[in-house]
Amino acid sequence: MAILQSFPLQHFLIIAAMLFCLGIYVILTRKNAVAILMGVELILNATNINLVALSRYVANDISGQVFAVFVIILAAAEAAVALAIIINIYQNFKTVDVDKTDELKG
Amino acid sequence: MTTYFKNIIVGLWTVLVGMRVTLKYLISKPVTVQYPDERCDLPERFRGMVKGDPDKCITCMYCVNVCPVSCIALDGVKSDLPKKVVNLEGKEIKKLKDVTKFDIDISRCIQCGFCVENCPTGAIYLSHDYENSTCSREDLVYHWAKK
Amino acid sequence: MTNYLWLIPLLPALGAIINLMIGRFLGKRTVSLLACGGILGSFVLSAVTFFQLIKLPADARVIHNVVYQWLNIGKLNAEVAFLVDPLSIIMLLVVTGVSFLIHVYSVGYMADDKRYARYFGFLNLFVFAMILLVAADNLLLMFIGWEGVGLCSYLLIGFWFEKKANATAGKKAFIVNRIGDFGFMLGIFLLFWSLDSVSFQGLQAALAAHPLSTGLATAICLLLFVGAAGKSAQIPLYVWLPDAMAGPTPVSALIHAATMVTAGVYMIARMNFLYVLSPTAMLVVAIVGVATAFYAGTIALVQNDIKKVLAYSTISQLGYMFLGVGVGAFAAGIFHLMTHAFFKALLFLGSGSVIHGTGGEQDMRKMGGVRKFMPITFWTFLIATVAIAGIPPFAGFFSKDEILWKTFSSGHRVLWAVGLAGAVLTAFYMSRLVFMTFFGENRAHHVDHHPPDQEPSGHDVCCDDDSTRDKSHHAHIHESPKTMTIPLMVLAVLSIVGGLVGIPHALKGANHIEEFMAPVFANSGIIHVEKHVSTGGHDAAVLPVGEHHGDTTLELLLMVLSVGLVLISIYGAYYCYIKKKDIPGRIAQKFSGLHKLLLNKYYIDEIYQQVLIKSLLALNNILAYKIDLGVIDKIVNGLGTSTIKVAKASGWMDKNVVDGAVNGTGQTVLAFGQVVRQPQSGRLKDYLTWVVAGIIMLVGLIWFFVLK
Amino acid sequence: MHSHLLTLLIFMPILAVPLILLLPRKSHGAIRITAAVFTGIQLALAIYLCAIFTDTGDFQFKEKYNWIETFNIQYYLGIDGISILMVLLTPLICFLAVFASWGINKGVKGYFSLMLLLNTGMMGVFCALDFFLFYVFWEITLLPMYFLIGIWGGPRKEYAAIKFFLYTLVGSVLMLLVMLAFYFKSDPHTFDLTELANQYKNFTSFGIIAFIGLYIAFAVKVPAFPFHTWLPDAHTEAPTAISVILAGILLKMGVYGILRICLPILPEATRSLAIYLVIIGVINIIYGALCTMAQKDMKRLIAYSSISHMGFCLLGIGVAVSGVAVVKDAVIGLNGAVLQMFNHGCISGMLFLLAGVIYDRAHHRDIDGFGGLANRMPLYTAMMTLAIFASMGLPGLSGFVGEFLVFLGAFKVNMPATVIAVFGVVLTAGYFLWMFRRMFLGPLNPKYANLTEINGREMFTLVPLGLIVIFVGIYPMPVINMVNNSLVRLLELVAR
Amino acid sequence: MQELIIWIQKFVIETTGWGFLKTLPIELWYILFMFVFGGVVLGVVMFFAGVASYAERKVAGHIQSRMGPMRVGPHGLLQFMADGIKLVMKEDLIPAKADRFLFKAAPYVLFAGTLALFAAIPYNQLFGKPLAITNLNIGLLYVLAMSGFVVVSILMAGWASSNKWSLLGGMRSAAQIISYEVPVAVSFLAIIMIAGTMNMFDIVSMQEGGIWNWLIFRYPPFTCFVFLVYYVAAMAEVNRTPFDIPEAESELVAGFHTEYSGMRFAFFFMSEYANMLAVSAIATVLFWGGWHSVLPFSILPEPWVVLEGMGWFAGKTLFSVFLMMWLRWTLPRYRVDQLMKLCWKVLLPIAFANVIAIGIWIALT
Amino acid sequence: MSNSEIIYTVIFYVFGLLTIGSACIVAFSRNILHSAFALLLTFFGVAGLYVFLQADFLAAAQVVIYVGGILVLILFAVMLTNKITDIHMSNPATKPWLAAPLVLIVFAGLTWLIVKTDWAVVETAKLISEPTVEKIGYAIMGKYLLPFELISVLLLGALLGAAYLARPKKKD
Repeated sequence: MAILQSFPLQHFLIIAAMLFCLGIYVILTRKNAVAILMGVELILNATNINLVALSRYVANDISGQVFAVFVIILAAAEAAVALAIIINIYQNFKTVDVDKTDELKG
Repeated sequence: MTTYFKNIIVGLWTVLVGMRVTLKYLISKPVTVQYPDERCDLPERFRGMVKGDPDKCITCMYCVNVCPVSCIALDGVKSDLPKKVVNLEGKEIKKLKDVTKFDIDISRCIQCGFCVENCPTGAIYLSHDYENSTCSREDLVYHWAKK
Repeated sequence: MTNYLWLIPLLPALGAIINLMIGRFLGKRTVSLLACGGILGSFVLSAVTFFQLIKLPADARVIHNVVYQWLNIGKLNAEVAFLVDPLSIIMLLVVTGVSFLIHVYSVGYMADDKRYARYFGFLNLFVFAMILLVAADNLLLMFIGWEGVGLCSYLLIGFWFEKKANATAGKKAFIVNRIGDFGFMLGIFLLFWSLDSVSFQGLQAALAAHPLSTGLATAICLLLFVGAAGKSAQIPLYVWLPDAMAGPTPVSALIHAATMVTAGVYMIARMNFLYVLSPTAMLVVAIVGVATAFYAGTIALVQNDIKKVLAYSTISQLGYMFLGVGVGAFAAGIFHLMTHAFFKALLFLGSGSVIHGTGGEQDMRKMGGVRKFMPITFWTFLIATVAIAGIPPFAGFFSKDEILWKTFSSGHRVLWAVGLAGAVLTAFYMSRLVFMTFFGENRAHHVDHHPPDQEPSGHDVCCDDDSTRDKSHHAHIHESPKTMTIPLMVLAVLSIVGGLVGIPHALKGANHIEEFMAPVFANSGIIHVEKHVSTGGHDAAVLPVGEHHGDTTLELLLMVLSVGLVLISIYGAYYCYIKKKDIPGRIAQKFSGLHKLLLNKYYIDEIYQQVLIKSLLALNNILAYKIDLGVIDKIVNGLGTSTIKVAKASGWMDKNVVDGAVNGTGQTVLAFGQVVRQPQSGRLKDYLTWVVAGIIMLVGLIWFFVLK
Repeated sequence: MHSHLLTLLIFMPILAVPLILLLPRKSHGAIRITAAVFTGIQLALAIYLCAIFTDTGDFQFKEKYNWIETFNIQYYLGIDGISILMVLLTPLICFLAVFASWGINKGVKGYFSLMLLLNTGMMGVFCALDFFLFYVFWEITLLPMYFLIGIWGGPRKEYAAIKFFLYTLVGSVLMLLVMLAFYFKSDPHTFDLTELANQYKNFTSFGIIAFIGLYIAFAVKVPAFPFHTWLPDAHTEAPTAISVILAGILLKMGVYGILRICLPILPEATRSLAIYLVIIGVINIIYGALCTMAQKDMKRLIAYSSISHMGFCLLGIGVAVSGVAVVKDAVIGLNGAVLQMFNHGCISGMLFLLAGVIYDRAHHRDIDGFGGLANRMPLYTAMMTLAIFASMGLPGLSGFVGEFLVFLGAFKVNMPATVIAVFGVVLTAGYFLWMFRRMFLGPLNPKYANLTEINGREMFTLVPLGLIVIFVGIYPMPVINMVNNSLVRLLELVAR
Repeated sequence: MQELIIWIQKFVIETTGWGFLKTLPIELWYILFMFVFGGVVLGVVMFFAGVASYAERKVAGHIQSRMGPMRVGPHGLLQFMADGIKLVMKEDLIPAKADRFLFKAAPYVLFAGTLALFAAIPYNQLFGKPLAITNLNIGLLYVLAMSGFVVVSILMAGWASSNKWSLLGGMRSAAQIISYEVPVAVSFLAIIMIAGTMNMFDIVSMQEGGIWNWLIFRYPPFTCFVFLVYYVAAMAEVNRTPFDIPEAESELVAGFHTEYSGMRFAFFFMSEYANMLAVSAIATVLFWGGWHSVLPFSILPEPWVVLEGMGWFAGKTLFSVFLMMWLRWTLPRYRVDQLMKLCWKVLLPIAFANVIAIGIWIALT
Repeated sequence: MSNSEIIYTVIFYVFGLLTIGSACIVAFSRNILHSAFALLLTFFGVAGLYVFLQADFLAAAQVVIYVGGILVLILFAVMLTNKITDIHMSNPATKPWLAAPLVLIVFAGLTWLIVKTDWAVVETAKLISEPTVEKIGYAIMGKYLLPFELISVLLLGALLGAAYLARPKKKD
C-alpha cells in the first residue's frame, strides 16, 4: 500500500531505538520495581517495532509479525509473573524499592 | 458435577421466573397515585391532627391530665353566663367556664387518642388532617381557644 | 455317687450369675424363684449327701470330689475340689438350710426394693462363696470362699449405698476382714512351706509323716486365728460387725449371724489337727473367745438399737464358740454354731419383722407393746430369746452348756466363770430387748421428742431409707406377710428342737452330733495324745473330747447353776424394764462414766480412727506429696536445672574464649572482604548499570579491535 | 507363614500407617476403622500364635537374618514363655486402645499413626532376641509415646511428656552403654541375646555395674522406686487409650527387660543383687500403696496403684533369683511375677479405660467430686467393681493368682519382706474401697444426675479384659502352662 | 468504505458544484466523513443516553408498581432534558487532593473509549456497502481492544479521585471487566469460527434471509449458549445489575465516579448507557441478524429498505437495552466472589464447551 | 509527495511523537501512576505504528493485551504496592548522572548503526498490503507450530506460577 512508501524503514528504527533507550534509562534509574517493569515493556515494544518493521521492509513476509505476537504473549506472561513476584516482595519487605531488597548483598 | 449443571439450569430458570414476575408488574397498573393531584381515601378511624373545640369544652382538664406527652394546655375562667353543652350520651351538662387557653402542641402529640376517649363532651377530636408541615416550630402549636 | 457334689455350689452360682446379669429384665417372681430354687436345690443335695454319708461306716465318712486343677507349680498343687465329711456336711446343711429360709424371708422383706434382682444375686453369690468355703478341700479354695463371703458381705452391707454410712460400713467390714486375711494368708504360706501342701488331707498326711515343732505350729495357728478373728469378729477385729448392721436385716441374719461370721470357728475346727499341736494357740483362742463373749455382752447391755444389741450378742456368742474350740471342744463349738445359726437367724429375722412392721424403726426406746400387733413375730422372737438365754430344753441351752462344761472340765475355771457371767449378761440383755420391744405401751410418740442425746454420732445406722417405708413411719404397726412369718416359724421350731441332737450324756442323751463328728476330730485327738505323751508332764490343757464321761453329777450341778443364774437375770430384767422403769436410768446416772463407756463401745472405734487411720493418712500425704513431689521430683528437676546451668557456662566459654579467637581471624578476613564487596551492592540496578556499561565497552572493544 | 509370623505380627500395625496417611484428614471414621482393622488382624494373628504355642522352654518361631553384617547385628526374633503373654497382651490392649480412642478428634491421622508405630515398637521389644534390635524397638516406643502424651494429653502434657522422655532417655543411654560393653566383651562380638547368655562368663568382671546400668534403664520403665515419679504425671496427662497402653504394656517392658536380659546374661550379678530387687519391690508395694491412698485424682490413684502392683513383679523376680539356690520351687515366685505382668496389664487397662469413661462424661477425675455413681451407672459400676476387686487380689479373679504366687514364692525366701508386702494387699483394699466409696457409693452428687451409662463401644473395650480377668482367676493353669517351662529354664540359666 | 466516501464526495461536489473540492485528497474526505459521522453517532448516543435514563426510570417505576418520572413534560418525557440541564449547570467539583489532570481526563477517556466502540459497528447497508464509520476486517478484535481501554480509564478515575471508595470501586470494576472480557472473547471466537471472519459487516451479511439464518439459531443450542454467555458477560462489562459491584451504592457509595459531579459525571453516566447501547448493538450484529428483517424478505420497497433496516436494527438493539433494564430490576446484586465464580467457573467453561462443540459441528458438516 | 502522503506523514509523526513523548513521561515522570498512564499512550502509539506497518491484527492485539492486560496489571501492582491513598506517588530516579550518559552512548551507537547500515529494503512495489490475520493464523498453525505450542505452555506455566505466587499466604 501506498503509505509504506511515504517514510523509510529508518524512521521506525529510530523510534524503536528511542523507545529502547528510554526503556533502559527507566531500568537504570528507577527504584520502583513496577517502574522497572514498565521499562522492560518499553524495550519489548521497541523490539516489536523493529521486528515488524524489518519483516515488513526487509523480509516482506509474516514471520516478524508472528514473532511479535510471541513477544507480546511473552510480555504478558512476564508481566504476570513479575508482578506476582513484586507483590510477594512487597508483602515480605513492605517495599518495592529494589535498592532496599538487597538481601543478596554479600 | 451434576449439581453444577443443576445450579446453572436452576439459576437460569429462576431468572426467567423472576423476569416473568417483573414483567407482570411492568404491565400492570401502578399502585401509587400522583399525590397532590390525587389522594387516597383515608380510613374512617384515621388518626390525624388533634383538634379542639372550645365551645364544647367544659374545662374538665381530663385531657390535660391524661395526655402522656403533655401536649395540651388548657385554662378557663368562670363564665358570666353558663352555657349548656350536650355530652356524648345526649345529656345536657353545664359549661361553667369559658376557655381562655386551649393549646395543642402538634409537634409533641403522638396521636394516642387518650384525650379523645376521656373527653366527656367531644370537645377534642382526631381529625383527618395530616398535612401539618409549617415553616417554624412555633406554628405547630395550635391555639384553639377563641381570643 | 460323688458326681453331683460340685452342683451344690454351682446352683447358687448360676442363680447369682443370672440374677446379676439379666435379673433387671426378669420379673421379681422369676428372680425370687431362681434365687430360692438354687438354694433349695443346694439344700436338697446337701441333705442327700448327708444321708449318703450317714450310710457310710463312721470311719470312712468322707466324700471327695475333684473338679479341676487350679494351680500346679512345683510342689504347689491346688485343686478345685470338694471334701464332705461330717463336719462340713453339718455346716453345709446349716448354711443352705438357713440361707434358704432367709431367702424366702427376703422375698417378703425386700418386696418393694428397686434393686431386687441385684440383692438376690448378691445373696446367691454369698451362698456360693460360703459353700465353697465350707466344702473346700484345700486352704486355697477355702480362702477363695473366705474372701468371696467377705466380698458379698461388703456388697450387701453397702446394699443401700446411697447412705454414706452404709457404704462406709461395708468398706470397713471389708478392710477389717482384709487385715484378718493378711494373717490368714501368711498362715497359709507358712503352712505350705512347712508341710508342702495346702489340701487338708495332704496336710494331715504330711503332719503324720513328720510332725511340726510346737513353735511353728503355734505361729501357724495364731496367724490363721488372726484370719478367723477378722472373719468371726473377735477382739480386736470385731469392730466391723456392729457397723455391718447397716445392711438389710435378712443380710444381717444370714451373713452376720448364721453363716459368714462362723467361718472362723469352722476354719479352726477344720484345722483342729493343727491346733491341737499348739496348746498356746488354743489357749489364746479360748481367752480371746471368752473375753469377746463377756466384753460384747457388756456393750450389748446398754445399746438401744435393736440390731446393735443383736450384733453384740452375735459377737458374744461367737466368743463362746471360740471358747469351745479353744478348749478343744470342737464338736461343742460346732454344735453351738449350729444352734446359734437357728436362734440368731430367728432373732434377726424377728427384729427385721419388727422393723418392717413398725415402719423402719430400730430404736427400742421408741418401741414397746409390739406384742399385740405382731403375735407371730413376738412368739417366735420369745422362743429365740429363751433359746439364746439358755433355758432348757431350748437349743441354746444344750450347746452353751456343753461349751461351759467342756471349759470347766478341761480345767479352765477362770474362763468358765467369765463365760458363765457372759451367759448371765446374755440372758439380761436379751430379756431387756424383749421387754423393751414387745411389752409395755408403744412409746413411739413421746420418745420422739427426746433429743437423741445418748446415741453416739457416726454410728446412727438406719438401714431403711426406702421411701415407701419412710412414709409409714408411725403408721399402724402390722404383722409381716406370710413369706416372712413362715421362715420365722420354721426357725422357731428349729430353735426348740435343734438342741435335741446334742443332749449330753449327763442328761441321758446320746449327743448324736458329737458322735457324728467324732471321726473328724478323732484324728487330732490321736495326734494330740501322741504329742501329749511325747512331751509328757504337760498340763492337761487340751484333752481329747469324749473321754469325760464321768463327772455327770458335777455337770448337772453346773447346769442347774447356770440355769438358775439365767433365770435370776431374766427376772432382773423384768424388774428393771417392766416393774420399775426408773431403775435403769438411775443406775445409768449413778455409774454415768461406765454407762457412757459402754454406750460408746469402749471408744474402740474412735481409738482406731484417731490412732491408726489418721496416722496412716498423714503418712500417705507425707510420702505422696513431701517425698515424691518434694524430694524425688526436686532432685530430678534439680538435675535438669543444673545441667542447664552447666550448659550455659560452657556456652559462655564457647562464646567468649573459643569464639573470640576464631572470630578474630574471621574479622580480619571480613574487613578485607568489606573492601572488595563494595561493587557488589546487591542492588539490581547497580548490576544492570555495570551490565550496560560492560556491553558498551565490549561492543566498543569489538568494534575497535575486530571491525577496525 | 509360621516362619514369618512374628515379623508379620510386629509390622502389621505399621502397614496401616501409610494407608492412614493417604486417607483424607477429615475422614476420621475411615482412619479409625483402618487402625482397628489392622490391629484386629494383628490380634487375630497373636491369638493364633498363642493357640499353636506350646511352652518347651526354648525359643520358637525364630527368625534370623543378618542385618548389619559389619557389626554382626541380626534381625533375630523369637518368643518363649516369658514373652508369649506379652505378645498376646500387646495386640489386645492396642486393639482395645483403638476403640478407646474413638473419641479423639484432634489430629486423628497423626494420633493413630503414632499409636500404630508405638504398637510396632512394643511388639518388637517383646519379640527381639538381638540386643541391638531390642534397643532399636525400645527406642521406637519412646518417641510416639512422647508425642502422644505431649500433643494429645491433658493440661500439663508438656511437663509430663518431657519428664517421661528424660527419665526414659537416661535409662536408654545406660542401656546403650551396657549393650556396647557386652558387644565388645563378647567373643566373637555379637548382640545375639542367646549367644550373650552363653558367654556370660565374659561379663562377670563388670557384672555388677552392667546390672545396675541395665536395672536403671528397666527400673525407669517399671517404674521402680525412686524412678517412678514420671508415671503419675504421664498417666494423668495422657489420653485414655495411651494411659491404657502405658500401664498395660509399656510398664511391662521394664520387667520383661530384666527377665530377658539381666537374668540370663548376668546370672552372678543378678544373684548377688537380687536382695535389692526384693527390697525395692517391697518398697514399691508399700510406698506405692501409701502414696495411692493420698491421691485425689482418679488416674493418679490408678497410676500409683500401678507402681504398687509392679512392685509385685520385682518382688517375684527378686525372690526367685535369690532363692534359686536354696529353695526348690523358687520358680513359683517367678511364675507369679510373669503372671502379675499379664494380669496387671489387663486390670490396669480396665481401670484406665474406666477412668477414661468417667472423664469423658464428667470432664474431671477428682475422686471427691463424684459420689453415688453406682445409682446412675450400674453397668459402669459393675465393671469398676470387677476391676478394683481384681486389682485388690480378690481370689477368683486374676489379680489374686499372680500376687498369691509371688507371696508364696517369696515367703520361704524372705519372710520379712513378704510380711510387709502382704500388708500391701490390705492397703490396696483400703485405697480402692475408699475410692469406690467416695465415687460410687453414698448419695448421688446432683451434678451428675444426668450422667449417661457406659455405652456399647466402651463396654466392648472392657468386656474382653474383664473376661480374661475372670478366666485367669478361676482357671489359671493354661496360662501357667504357657510360661512355666521357660521360667524353669530361665532359673536354670540364673543358677549357673 | 472507499466507495462510500467516493460516492459522498461525488454527491457533495455535484450538489454544491464546488469543483475544487475534488483536489482535496480522498483521505481528507475520509477524515471529514469520519468527523461528521462521528458527530452523528455522538449525538445519537448522547440522545439515547438521555432517553435511556428516562426509560430506565420509567421501567423501574412500573416494575415496582410506581409511576416513575411524571412531572417534567407529559408523563415526564422531558425529564432527561431537565437532568441534562441540571448536570451541565452544576458546579464542577474537584477534590482537593485529587490528581487534577487525571481526574479531569478520566471521564473523557472513558467516553472516548466507549464511543470508539461505535466506530466499528455496522448499522446498516447502503447499496450493499456497510454503513459504518469504518468497516474493520478485525472488527471483533477491535471491539475487544476498546473494552479493555475502558478499564484503564475507570482505574484512572478511581485513583485520581483520591478516595478509597472510588479506588476500590475502580479496582473492582477493572477486575470485573477484565475477567468478563475473557468469556466475551471466547464467545466471539465461536462466532468467528462460524463466520470465518472478524469483519462485522460480513457477519451480519451472513445472517440475511429470515430469522432462522440469524447466528443465534445457526447451531442450536450452542449458539444460543454462546449468546447467553456473551450477553451475561456483556452485562457484567457494562457494570449493570446484577453485576454492578463496582458501583454498589450500598458499599462503595457510587464506585469510581463518587467524586464526580456536573458534566464529568454526565460523561460517566452517558458512557454507561452508551456502553449498554454498544453492547446491545454488538449483540444485534452478532446474533440477531443486525439490520435484517425477521422475515426472509424486506417489507418496504428498495430505496426505503434502508429505513426498514434501520428500524430493525434500532428495534433489536433497544429491545436488548430494555432486556437489560428488565433484568436489572429483577435480579439482586452479586457478591464479589459469586461474581468471579460465575465468570470463571460457569461462563468460561460453557463458552469453551461451546467453542469445542461448534468446532466439531463445523468440522463434521 | 502527494497530499495523501502528507497526511499520512503527519499522522505518522503524530503517532511517533505520541509514542516517544509518552515514553518520555514514563521515563521521567516523578509520579509512577502518571508513568503508568503514560504507558497507555505509548502502547497506543506503538499500535498506531503497527497500523502504519500494515499489521492490523498486531495493532489490535497490542491494544488488547498490552492495554487490557499488562497495563491493568501494572496499575494494579502499583496500587497494591503503594499506599494507595497517597496521590503523589513519588518515583525518584537514582543516579541519572550515571545512567544518562550510558543511555546516550547506546542511543548514539544505535542511531549511528541505523543510519550507517545499508538496509536491504524490498522494493516498495512489492510491499503487498493484505489482511494479515489469516496469514498469521496459518503461520502459527503451520510453520511456527512448535514455538506456538511452547509459548502456550509457557503462558500456562506463567499463569500458574503467578497465581501461586500471588495467592494469599496462610497465616500460621
